[in-house]
Amino acid sequence: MTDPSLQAPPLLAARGLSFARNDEPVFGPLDFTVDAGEALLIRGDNGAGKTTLLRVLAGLLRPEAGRIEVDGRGTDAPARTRALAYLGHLPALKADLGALENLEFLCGLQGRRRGQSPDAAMGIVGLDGYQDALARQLSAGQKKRLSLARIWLSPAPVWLLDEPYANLDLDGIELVNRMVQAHLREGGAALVTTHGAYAAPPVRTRELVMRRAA
Amino acid sequence: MTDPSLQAPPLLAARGLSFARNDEPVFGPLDFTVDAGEALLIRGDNGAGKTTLLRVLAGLLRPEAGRIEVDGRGTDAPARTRALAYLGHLPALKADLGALENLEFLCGLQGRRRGQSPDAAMGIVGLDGYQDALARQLSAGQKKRLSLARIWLSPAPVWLLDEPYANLDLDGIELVNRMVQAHLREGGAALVTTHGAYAAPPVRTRELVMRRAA
Amino acid sequence: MNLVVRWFHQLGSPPYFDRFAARWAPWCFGLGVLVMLWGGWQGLFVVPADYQQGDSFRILYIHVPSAWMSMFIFALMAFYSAIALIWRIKLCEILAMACAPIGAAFTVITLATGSIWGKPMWGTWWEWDPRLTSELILLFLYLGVIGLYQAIDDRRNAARAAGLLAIVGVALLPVIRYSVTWWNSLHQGQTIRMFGESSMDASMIPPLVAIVLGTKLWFLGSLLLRARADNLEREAGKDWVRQRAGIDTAAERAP
Amino acid sequence: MNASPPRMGLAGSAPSLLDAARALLTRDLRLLWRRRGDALQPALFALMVVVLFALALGNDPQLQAKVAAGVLWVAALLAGLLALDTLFRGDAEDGSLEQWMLAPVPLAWLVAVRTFIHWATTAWPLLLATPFLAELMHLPRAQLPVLMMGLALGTPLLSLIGAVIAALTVGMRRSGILVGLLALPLYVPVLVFGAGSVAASAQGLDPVGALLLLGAGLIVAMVLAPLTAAAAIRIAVN
Amino acid sequence: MNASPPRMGLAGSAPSLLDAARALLTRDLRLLWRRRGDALQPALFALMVVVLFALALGNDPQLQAKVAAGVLWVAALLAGLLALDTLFRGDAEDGSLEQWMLAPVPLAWLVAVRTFIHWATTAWPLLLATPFLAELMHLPRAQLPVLMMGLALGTPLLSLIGAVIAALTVGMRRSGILVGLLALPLYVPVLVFGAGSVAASAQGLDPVGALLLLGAGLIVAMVLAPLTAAAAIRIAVN
Ligand code: HEM
Ligand SMILES: Nc1ncnc2c1ncn2[C@@H]1O[C@H](COP(=O)(O)OP(=O)(O)OP(=O)(O)O)[C@@H](O)[C@H]1O
Ligand SMILES: Nc1ncnc2c1ncn2[C@@H]1O[C@H](COP(=O)(O)OP(=O)(O)OP(=O)(O)O)[C@@H](O)[C@H]1O
Ligand SMILES: [Mg+2]
Ligand SMILES: [Mg+2]
Repeated sequence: MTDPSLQAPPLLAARGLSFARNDEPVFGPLDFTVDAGEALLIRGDNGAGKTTLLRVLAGLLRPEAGRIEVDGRGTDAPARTRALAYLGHLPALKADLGALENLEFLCGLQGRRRGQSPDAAMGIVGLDGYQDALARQLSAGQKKRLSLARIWLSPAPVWLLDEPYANLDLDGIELVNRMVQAHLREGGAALVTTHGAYAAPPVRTRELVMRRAA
Repeated sequence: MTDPSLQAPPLLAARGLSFARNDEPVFGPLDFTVDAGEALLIRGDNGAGKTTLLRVLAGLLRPEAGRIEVDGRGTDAPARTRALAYLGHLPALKADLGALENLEFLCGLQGRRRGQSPDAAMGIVGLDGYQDALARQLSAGQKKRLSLARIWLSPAPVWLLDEPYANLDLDGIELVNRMVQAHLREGGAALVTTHGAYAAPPVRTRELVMRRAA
Repeated sequence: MNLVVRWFHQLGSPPYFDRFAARWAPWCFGLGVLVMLWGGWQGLFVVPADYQQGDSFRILYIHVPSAWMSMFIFALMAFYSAIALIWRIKLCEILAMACAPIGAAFTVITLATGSIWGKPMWGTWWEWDPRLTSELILLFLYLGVIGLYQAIDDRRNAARAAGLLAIVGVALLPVIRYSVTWWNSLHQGQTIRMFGESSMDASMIPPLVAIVLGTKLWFLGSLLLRARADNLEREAGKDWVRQRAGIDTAAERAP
Repeated sequence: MNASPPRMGLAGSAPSLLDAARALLTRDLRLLWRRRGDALQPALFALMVVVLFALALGNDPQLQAKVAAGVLWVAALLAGLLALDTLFRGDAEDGSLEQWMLAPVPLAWLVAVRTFIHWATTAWPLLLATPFLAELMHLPRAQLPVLMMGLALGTPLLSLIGAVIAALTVGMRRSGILVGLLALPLYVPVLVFGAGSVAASAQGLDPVGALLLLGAGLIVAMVLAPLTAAAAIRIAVN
Repeated sequence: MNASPPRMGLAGSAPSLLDAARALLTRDLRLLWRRRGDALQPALFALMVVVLFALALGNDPQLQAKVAAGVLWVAALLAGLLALDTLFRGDAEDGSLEQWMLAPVPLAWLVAVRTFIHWATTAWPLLLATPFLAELMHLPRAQLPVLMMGLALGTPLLSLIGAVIAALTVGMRRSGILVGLLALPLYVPVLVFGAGSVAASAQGLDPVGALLLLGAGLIVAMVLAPLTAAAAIRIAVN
């Protein structure tokens, strides 16, 4: 296996990245890179700033200092959107739309990975038979699975997954691991926050441990 | 150690309990008992009906059939409230109140366990120093811990905990286990839903595995 | 424009601004009060009574300067906000938001003095006249800016959102100014010119100029003070603030 | 370890009715203080409605004086209507309402206390502003006392009726205008007697009859509305 | 395994502006269909306001005819104001707005499309109901065309201005009446010219000037409002 990072710039890199809320630092200057085919596991206690970091990377929050590079180029938030898919605490599902309808809309918004369809993705995340169920009628874990289907359909090479394992059963945890594995095999990258209670996916993994900046 | 269940009726019992949504059964007739000093672990896949069961027991949903007994007596929902404390997916925190103020209000509403104070409870759940932080400013795990403090302060003998481990770091998981242990030692009981990804607390435990009624 | 930005950048260091504001605010207040006192004395006791309105016209010396200030401050607030939004200069956010309550106060004074004056002149406290109405709406805009600033948690985001509203609201200023010409209005038309020919008796002008100048100075003083307070609040906990407050940082950290 | 552990009512005390009311009151006052500006909003909204009307009607003091009482009543009613959304919705969304239902005090009691606090915080500023608004609309001074009496009796009645509607719609995610649609028909009688009392006094008739009717309605609503609203909440939360 | 895996833009296609607009339109129409009743709510609300007024003014057709145009404009404006809350709030609460910001199409474009859909679904029923409401208020028939023209030009302008305000307040949990407080001052010019055009035609003057001003305002707002609203959303979501 040749290491693409030897020939090419990292897929995602943070250089001296820091964030502050009301002038109070939330996380200090961070430097890390994530190569294609690699996962970055972000660990840290409750309140360490994991969610905040992912939101800064996604472009939802503006960093206090430092820069974010995609494929070696520093980019502003709008330009980064093509490269990133974000799974946050909010599911982005319309309660009154069916599960499949929700996916179709999100595909219209974010684009679609070649060779994938919303219907097939529902099967992959184990929601076959729930196509027409309204999002409001899904249980906590089923909603999470639907969000995972959205990520799966996204054409973006870098996944930002905030606690993807929460609310999932063992089968669901296995599903996330398989998804990440397949994505990395195709040359993508994934940033995953987790509390370490779950087995990390069996892929090339770096770790980033966050601590509260006080 | 004498088993209190030999001398006394179980603290909580379900007799032929079933629930249906729009005439579709969600869970079939269930029979189980939970004695004082005992935990009931409710397992099941996503969508199996765990949340629904806890809400039925709490009295937030009306069962389709069957009865719920507390201390051997069948009771209606309002009478059950004195015996039950419920931790659901929603945190019941006012975003604009401080963490301690939130706890104080909830104590005013639900009563307070003898010898406990909101301030001390915040320390127990590891939120010392966050007394004045607004609830909206807490991270996902910190909110969960605050909800756990509420449960800890409740005078009710039976705890209904819906996925108490989600969003918590390892230290938090340990905290839940210690809380449950201490509560059982004082003669309480706890019903805990979980996906089995976490270690169950080291206490006298029964298990209930739920399957989707289809 | 670059010059302005550079100046704000230089001034924008929180400790530097704190010192700057602390030094200049008292001077502004002192000078402003002196000038206003002279103007007020002239206006109330020296200038002869109006041949039409008698003594009631003297309220003009409060009404007109505060009316001008109410509009001037809004424009200034929008200006600061624009700089803050484009170049992300924190000091400008602080200054813009410090403008709002002062401007709202001047607007209230304008409305109140106008109403009081209106009773003898038009026989009613209030009339739904374009200028009166647009001035009332200016008050609402001020309140909106203040309300929005307080409703958002993060101070910087709050200032940016409220600033955006201020910029949108600038469109109201020409309406207030020209409402008397565009519509037929109860309110007096353009009668006073600070420079050049005025359709007002010449003896009435100097006190007015003095009070206009005085209110500007007074405003500058309270702007600096408010901005300084906001600045200190945001920086609370930083070392330089503790030092200035006389808290020995080293001693506190030692144990 | 304890061989026969204490059972039921384990260790601790359930709150009394007064405890619960005090806790709720403290919480709401704290929230109000935290967002001070919000308390003025209904009054300001009523002011805005008055401004809109005055502008839409053109500058005609006589016409304004004629419609003043009606405009003021409609403004108060609409302001109360808009404030209705904050009565239970926040508590429903963050799960507080679930905890109310699970508290060892009657839900109707909590609903009554909450409705009272809500009325006090939204309607009192409005009542204070009314003389001023009346002046803006050129309402004849003689009619002001009747208007004030009517509003003092009518706004708590509106709040109580509104509480039932708010409770019914609390389970819906975005009730938006629906609350208004459900509430307004029920508000109509209040409006008719309220505005009617001012109209009667304008014509030199006795307004007391209409006001007494409002008072009677208020007493009935004080008893029935909290019970109905509590039942509605139990249905809506599921 | 692939030795040199494809990079950036991995495999798949970003949506075009039209794709995104179509997706948004489909979604909103589906949601509308799912809650059919909601589309009628603004019109019904306006109807309620008109009825309230008619009741508050007492039975006096001449007085009603005089105030009819003003009341109808205020009713339309208030209905639009109430509907404002549904413009972005739902999308903010369930996280959709985050995904809008992360989509590879400009946020301003999505805002513009959403505002257009929102206007179409809330204002069209209202426009359809206007002749009926006008009849209720005894508006002289001759003034109806001017009123309709004014509303047709004015309501999209109100929606665009409202979009900016809704975007500014979208980050707040309970914006409550604040939205109204922020929006109404900006709505006033629209009301003045809109109601003014009818008043002018009632006095036999030419209403075209006021209508042209509304049209000009609309064109300016169509360009600036989506950009401003997008900037506001970026500030508010955090
Ligand atoms: C509540 C009632 C009133 C309000 C809101 C009001 C508002 C204003 C405003 C905003 C200005 C500044 C206009 C500008 O600089 O273009 C102004 C100026 C002035 N007002 Fe009033 N006014 C009110 C009542 C009155 C009354 C009753 C009088 C006296 C009859 C009066 C006399 C003047 C004069 C003489 C000026 C200076 C005009 C100029 O620019 O030359 N105002 N007023
Ligand atoms: N909106 C907010 N306003 C102010 N402070 C906030 C806000 N959101 C989070 N915080 C604070 O920022 C810190 C980091 O929060 P963040 O949500 O990033 O933590 P996290 O690592 O994701 O924690 P968790 O594991 O509990 O989800 C926490 O201390 C939290 O209290
Ligand atoms: N409000 C609702 N309306 C209709 N159906 C619902 C509703 N809530 C849940 N369901 C359905 O009821 C079933 C049980 O849901 P429940 O939330 O109890 O599952 P759960 O065991 O808690 O799952 P999870 O582990 O994912 O939280 C699911 O199939 C779900 O789709
Ligand atoms: Mg987090
Ligand atoms: Mg569940």
